[in-house]
Amino acid sequence: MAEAINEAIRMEMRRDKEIVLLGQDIGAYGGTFGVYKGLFDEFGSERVRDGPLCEAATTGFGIGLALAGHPTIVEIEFIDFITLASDALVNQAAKMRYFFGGQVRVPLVVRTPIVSRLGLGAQHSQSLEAWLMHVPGLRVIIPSNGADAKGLMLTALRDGNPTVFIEHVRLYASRGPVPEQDEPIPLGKLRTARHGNDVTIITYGGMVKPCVDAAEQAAKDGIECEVLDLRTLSPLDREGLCQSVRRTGRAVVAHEAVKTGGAGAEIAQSVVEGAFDYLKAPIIRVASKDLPIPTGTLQDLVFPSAVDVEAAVRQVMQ
Amino acid sequence: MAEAINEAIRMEMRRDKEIVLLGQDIGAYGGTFGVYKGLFDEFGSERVRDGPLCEAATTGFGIGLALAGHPTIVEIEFIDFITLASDALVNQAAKMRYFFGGQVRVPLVVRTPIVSRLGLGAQHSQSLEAWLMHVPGLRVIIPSNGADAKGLMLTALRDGNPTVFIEHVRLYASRGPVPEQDEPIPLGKLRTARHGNDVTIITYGGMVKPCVDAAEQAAKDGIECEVLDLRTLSPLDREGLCQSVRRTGRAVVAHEAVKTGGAGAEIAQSVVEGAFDYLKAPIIRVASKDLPIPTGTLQDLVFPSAVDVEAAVRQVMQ
Amino acid sequence: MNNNNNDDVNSELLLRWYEQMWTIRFFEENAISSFRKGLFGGSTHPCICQEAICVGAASALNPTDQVFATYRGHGHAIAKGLDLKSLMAELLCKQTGCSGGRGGSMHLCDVSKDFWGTNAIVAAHIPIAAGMALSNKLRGNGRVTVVFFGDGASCEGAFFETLNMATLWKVPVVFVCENNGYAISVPTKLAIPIENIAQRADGFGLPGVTVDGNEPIAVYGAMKQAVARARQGEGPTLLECKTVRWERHSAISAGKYENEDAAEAWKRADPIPRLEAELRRRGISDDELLSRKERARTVNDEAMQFAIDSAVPAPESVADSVFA
Amino acid sequence: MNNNNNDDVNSELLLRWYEQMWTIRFFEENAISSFRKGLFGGSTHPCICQEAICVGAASALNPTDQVFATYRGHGHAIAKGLDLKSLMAELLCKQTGCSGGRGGSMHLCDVSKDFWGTNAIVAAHIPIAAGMALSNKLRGNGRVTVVFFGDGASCEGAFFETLNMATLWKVPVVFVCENNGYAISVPTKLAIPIENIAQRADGFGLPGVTVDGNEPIAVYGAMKQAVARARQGEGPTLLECKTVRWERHSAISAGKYENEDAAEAWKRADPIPRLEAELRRRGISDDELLSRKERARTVNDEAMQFAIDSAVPAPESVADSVFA
Ligand SMILES: Cc1ncc(C[n+]2csc(CCOP(=O)(O)OP(=O)(O)O)c2C)c(N)n1
Ligand SMILES: Cc1ncc(C[n+]2csc(CCOP(=O)(O)OP(=O)(O)O)c2C)c(N)n1
Ligand SMILES: [Mg+2]
Ligand SMILES: [Mg+2]
Repeated sequence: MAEAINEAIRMEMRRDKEIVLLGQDIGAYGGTFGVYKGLFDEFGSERVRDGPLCEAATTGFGIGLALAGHPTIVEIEFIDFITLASDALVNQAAKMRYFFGGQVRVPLVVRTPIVSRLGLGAQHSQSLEAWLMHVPGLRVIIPSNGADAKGLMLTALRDGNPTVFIEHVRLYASRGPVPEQDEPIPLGKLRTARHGNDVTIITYGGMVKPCVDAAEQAAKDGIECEVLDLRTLSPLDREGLCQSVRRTGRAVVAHEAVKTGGAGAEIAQSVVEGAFDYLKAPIIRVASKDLPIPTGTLQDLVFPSAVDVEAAVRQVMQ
Repeated sequence: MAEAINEAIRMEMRRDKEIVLLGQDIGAYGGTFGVYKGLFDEFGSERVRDGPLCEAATTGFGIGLALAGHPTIVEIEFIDFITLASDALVNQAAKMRYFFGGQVRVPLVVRTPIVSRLGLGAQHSQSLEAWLMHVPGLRVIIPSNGADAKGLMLTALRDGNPTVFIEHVRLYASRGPVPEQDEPIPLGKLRTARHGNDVTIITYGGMVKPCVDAAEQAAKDGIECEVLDLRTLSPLDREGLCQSVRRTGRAVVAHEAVKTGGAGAEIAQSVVEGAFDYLKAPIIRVASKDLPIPTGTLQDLVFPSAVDVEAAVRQVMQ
Repeated sequence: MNNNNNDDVNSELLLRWYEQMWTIRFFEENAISSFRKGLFGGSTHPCICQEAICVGAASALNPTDQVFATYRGHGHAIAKGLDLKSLMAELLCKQTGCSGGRGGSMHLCDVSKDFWGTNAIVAAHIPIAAGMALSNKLRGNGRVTVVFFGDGASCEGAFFETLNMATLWKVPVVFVCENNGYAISVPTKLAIPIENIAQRADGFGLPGVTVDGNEPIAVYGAMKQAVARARQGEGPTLLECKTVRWERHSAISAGKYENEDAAEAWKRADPIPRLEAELRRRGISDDELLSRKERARTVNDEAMQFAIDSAVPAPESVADSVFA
Repeated sequence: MNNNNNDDVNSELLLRWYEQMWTIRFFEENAISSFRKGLFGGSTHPCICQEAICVGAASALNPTDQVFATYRGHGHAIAKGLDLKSLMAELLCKQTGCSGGRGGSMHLCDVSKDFWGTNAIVAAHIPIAAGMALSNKLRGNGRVTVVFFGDGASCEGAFFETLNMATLWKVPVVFVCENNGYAISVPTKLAIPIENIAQRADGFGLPGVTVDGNEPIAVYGAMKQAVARARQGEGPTLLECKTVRWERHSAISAGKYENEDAAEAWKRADPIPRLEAELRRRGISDDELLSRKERARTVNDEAMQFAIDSAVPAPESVADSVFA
C-alpha cells in the first residue's frame, strides 16, 4: 500500500505543480515509514519540505499554504501525535470555510499512520480516528489496500477540503493489484470485501483482513459473512451498510481502536437508525480493550484478532 | 452550580493543603466565569496560580504537580481549547500510571466549561466530551446541577486519577439545594432525574433540564418518560441505563455535542448490548447538527431543544 | 514624534490616519453600544486606543499583502479597506455581513481585500499566516503577510514554533505583537519574564523591534522596515507595538477594569488626541479636523443603519459552505 | 580538558565515570543485539556516544533530585542508580522490569530512585518536569528537577511554553538539551536557525550555556552551576550539551546512517577513549582500567541473563494499574 500512496502523490504532484508536502523526515529519508521514497529527489526541497519537530505549527503552515491555493500534505508521524495538530485541525481547518461564509477553501491532507501491534507501547499504538469523525468539516479516509489508497488519495488531493488520511502501518507492505491509471474513488462509498447473507461485518483499515479471515473460517461451518470495508469514516456510507444489514439481519462491527467511544459505536447506532426492524440479534462490537496499550506479551491481549471477530459472528448467529 | 463548585474546591483546599490551582484569569479575577470567586484571596497566589496563556504547558505543569502528590486543578477556559491540552491529557496523564507499572498517581482535575448557545461561534461553542470518553485512563465527569457538582468535585479531588470535569456554562447560574456537608458522590452512578415507564431519555449536563421539560410536555399526553442524568461519562453506568430501558423498552439519547461520533452513539450501543431484547423501537439520538456552530440566528437551528427531544419521544412511542 | 526614515509622512497621510482612527473608534463604540442593546450576542472585543497600530501598519502594506488578525481586529479589517457596512452587518450576524453573518464579531473576513480573517483561538492564526507567507515565497509573488496578535499570544507554543520555522525558512511574514498589557485579566508581568516581547526574537535569530504602538508614525516606520526586509527575502521580523487596552477585555468581561490605574491610562495614551495635536502643530485647521471626524461618524452611522436594516441569513443556508 | 570550578574532580570520580560509561555502553549494545535477536519488539534508542552527559550530569545531583528523560534515556536511568537487571528486564517486557514489563524500552521508571521515567512523546515531559520542580519550590524541600531532551525537542511548543513559565516562576529545574545533531533524519541545521540551542534562553530571560557533551568534566561543571542556581531559588538554566548520535536513531531506523561523515564522527567523538586517555594521563594503570571495564561487562551480562530468565507479566495483570 505504501507504494500505491507514493504513486498517487507522485502522479498528482506531476500534474499539479502547486502541491507541497510538509513534515518531519520526509526529505531524502522518505518519511518515517518510507511512503515518500523518491519524492524528494524528483520534486526537490521546495515542494517536499523537511522541517523542524513542531506538529502544531507544521499543520498551521499547511493550512496557510492550503488557503493560498496549494493542495498541501502534512505528515504526522504517528496518529498518536494528532493531539498536537488537533487544534489546527479542529478549530481552524475544519471550520474556517464555514465561519468565513464560504470565502476560503482548505485543500489540506493530513497523512498519519496507525502503528498498532508493533510493541511500541501506549504512546505509539493508538487509533484515534473516532476523534476526527466527530469533527464536522473534516473528511476522514482510512483505506485497507493499495488500490483504494491510490484512488482515495487522488480524490483527497482534488477534493479541496481538510482531510485526514489514515494509513495502517501493517498494510504498507501489503501487495495487491493497483490500477495504473488515474482513477479517483468517490468518498462515502463503502467496498464489499466479501459477499454473504448471514452476517454483516462492518470494518475498515487494518481490521479488514482479519475480518475476511474470520469470515472464511465461519464459512467452513456454512456461515456466510458479508464484509464491508467503509474506506471513509467521514462521510460515512450509512445507506450502504444498512442495505447489507437489512439483508443479513445481523451485524458485527470491528476496529482496532479501544471500544468505548470508538467509531464502532457510531456505526452500530447508524445501523439501529437505519435497519432496526431487520435486526435479528444485538449488534456486537469487536475492538481493543479499554486500556492504554502495553508492550510485550500483554499487547496481544488488548488488540482484537480474527478469532475474536469469528467468535462475535457465531454469537450473533445464535 | 458555580457556587457549589466553588464551595467544594474551597472545602477541599482547606482540608488538603497540597491542592494547587493552575490556569489563566484564575487569580483576583476569579476565573473566566467566576467559579473561583474568593479563592485567590483566601488561599493566595502560591496555591491559586494565575499564569501565562499556554494550555499545553499549564496542563503539563499540572501533571508534574500531581505526580509530586499535589491534587491539582487546571482550568481550560473553554472546552474548545482542550485540543491544546489533549496531548498532555491523552498521551501523558491518562497513560503514565499504566506504562510505569502503577508506580505513579496523577491526581489531576482539568476543569473546563462547555459554552454553547451564547453566540460565540464555531471556536467557542463545542462539546468535545466524546473525545475524552474515548481515552482509557481518564475520568469524565459532567454534572447537571449544583448538588451533583459539589459531590462529584469532592470525589474528583480525592480520587487520585486524571479527571476532566466538564461544566455547562448555562448551569453556572442555576440555583438549587446543595448539601452543606461533605458528601462525595461515587463515580459511575447515574441519577434518575424523573421517573417514568414509557420511554427512557438518557442525557447529561446541559441537556438534562430540556429533557425534563420535554418529559413534562409528553406527560400531558400520558407519556411518562424516565430521564436519566449520567453524571459521569467515564465510568459510564451501563447497567443503570440498561435497567431502565429493560423496563421502558424505548430510549432517546440527547446531548448538545454534534451527533456523529458523539457520546450518544456509545450510550445507544451500550443499550443495544445490554437491553436489545427489550427494545420496542429504534433508539433515537437528539443532538446538534453535524456542523460548525454559527453565530446569530442560525445558531438556534444547530442546537437541540426540548421540542426536539419531545418529538423524539413521540417518535419512539409510535 | 519619532520621525526616523519617515520622510514620506506628510500632513495628508496624517489626516487620512486621523480620519481612519476616528472611523475605527466610532465603529467600536457602535459595536459596544449595539451589543449592549442586544443587537447581537456573544461578545465583542474593541481595539479602542489601539487604532494607531491599525493605521500605521496598514499604510506600510500593498493592497495585495495579506493580513491575519484576532477577534480584536476590527480596526485592522477597516484599515485593510473592508467595507464598513459589511463589517457591522457581520457583527449583527446579518446575511450582508462580510462572512455571511455566521462568523460574527470574531470572524471578519474579506479575501477579495486580502484580509484573511480574524481568529478567536489565541495564536492559532500565527502559523497559518506564516504558511501563506511561505506560499508567497514559493510563488515569488513579492507579497508579504502580516499577522497581528497580543501579548498573551506570545506565550503560546504555536507562536514560538512559528518563529522558529518562519525564521529557518526566511518566509516573508511580519509578526506584529500588540502588547496592550493584559491577557483578559492577566497583566503581562504575571505572564512574561522579560521586559520587551520583542526580545522573544533573540531565541530564534530574527530581528525584534519595540515601538510605541500609540504613535502611528513610529508604527509606520518600523513596519516599513520589516515589510521591506520580508519583501527582499531576508525573512521575518517580530515587531512589538506597546499600547494600552481600553477599559475591559470585551463588552461582557466581568465587572470593571481589573486595574484602576490602567483604567485611566488609556485615556492618557489615547492616540487620537496625540495625533490631533501633531496635526494642529502642522497647521491643520479645526474645521478640517472636525469635518474628518464628522465624516468618520457619518460612515459609521450609515454602516450601523445598513446592518440593522439587513436581513438575517436564510435558515436553509445553515448547512452551506461546510465543504468546498 | 575544561576544569573550571571542578576542583572536586579527582581520579576516583573519573574512574567511577569511566566504569559507568562502559556500563551504559554495554547495556546499549546488549539492548541492540537482543532487539536484533528478537528478544523484544518495538524498538530501542541507544544513547551510545552520549554517555558522558549521563555520568557528568548525574554526579551533580543529590539522590532526592528528580530526573525526567526521553526514550533515549537508558543511560540516565543507569546513572540515576536504577537496577540494571530491572532495566534490561523492562526492555524485554518482563514482569521483573522496572515498569512491570508493560512500558518497555521507552518507559523506564523507578520512583524510589526519583527517576520519574522516560517518555516517548518528544518534549511532552518538559512541562511535567517543571511542574514537579514547582512542587519542590512550593514545599521548599531544596530539591532540583532535571529534564533531558534532544535538539529536536527544542522546536516543540511545549518546550518553549515551559521555558517561559518556569523562568517566570523561578522554578528549580535544569533543562538539559542533548544536541546530538539529528532528529531522526533531520540535521539540526534544517530545523533550527540559530547556532547554539542554548541561545533559545535569550528569548525567555534564563541563562543558556553550551558545553561539549562528550567531556564529562565540562558537563559536570556546568551542571553543578545550574543545579546550584536552581537550589538557591534563582530559577532554571538551559544547558546545551553538544554531542554526536551513534550510527542511527533507533535499532529499527530505516537503512544506514543518513550522513556518512556523521556516521564516522561519533567514533572520533566517542567519550570513552577520551576519558581513558585522561585517566592514563593521571597515571591510572591499564589493569585498573581493564578491571573496571570488565566489571561493567559482567554486571551487564548478569542483567541480560536475569532479563532472559525472568517471566513475562501474568495475562490477568493486563488491566491492572489503569486507575489508582
Ligand atoms: C488558545 C486560547 N486560550 C484562551 C482563550 C481565551 N482568551 C480569549 S482572548 C484571551 C486573551 C488574549 O490576550 P492577548 O493575546 O494579549 O490579546 P488581547 O485580548 O489583549 O488583544 C484569552 C485568554 C482563547 N480564545 N484561545
Ligand atoms: C511529538 C512527537 N513527534 C514526533 C515523534 C517521533 N520521534 C521520535 S524521536 C524523534 C526525534 C527527536 O529528536 P531529538 O529531540 O533530537 O532527540 P534524539 O532522538 O536525537 O535523542 C521523533 C521525531 C515523537 N515521538 N513525538
Ligand atoms: Mg493583550
Ligand atoms: Mg537529536
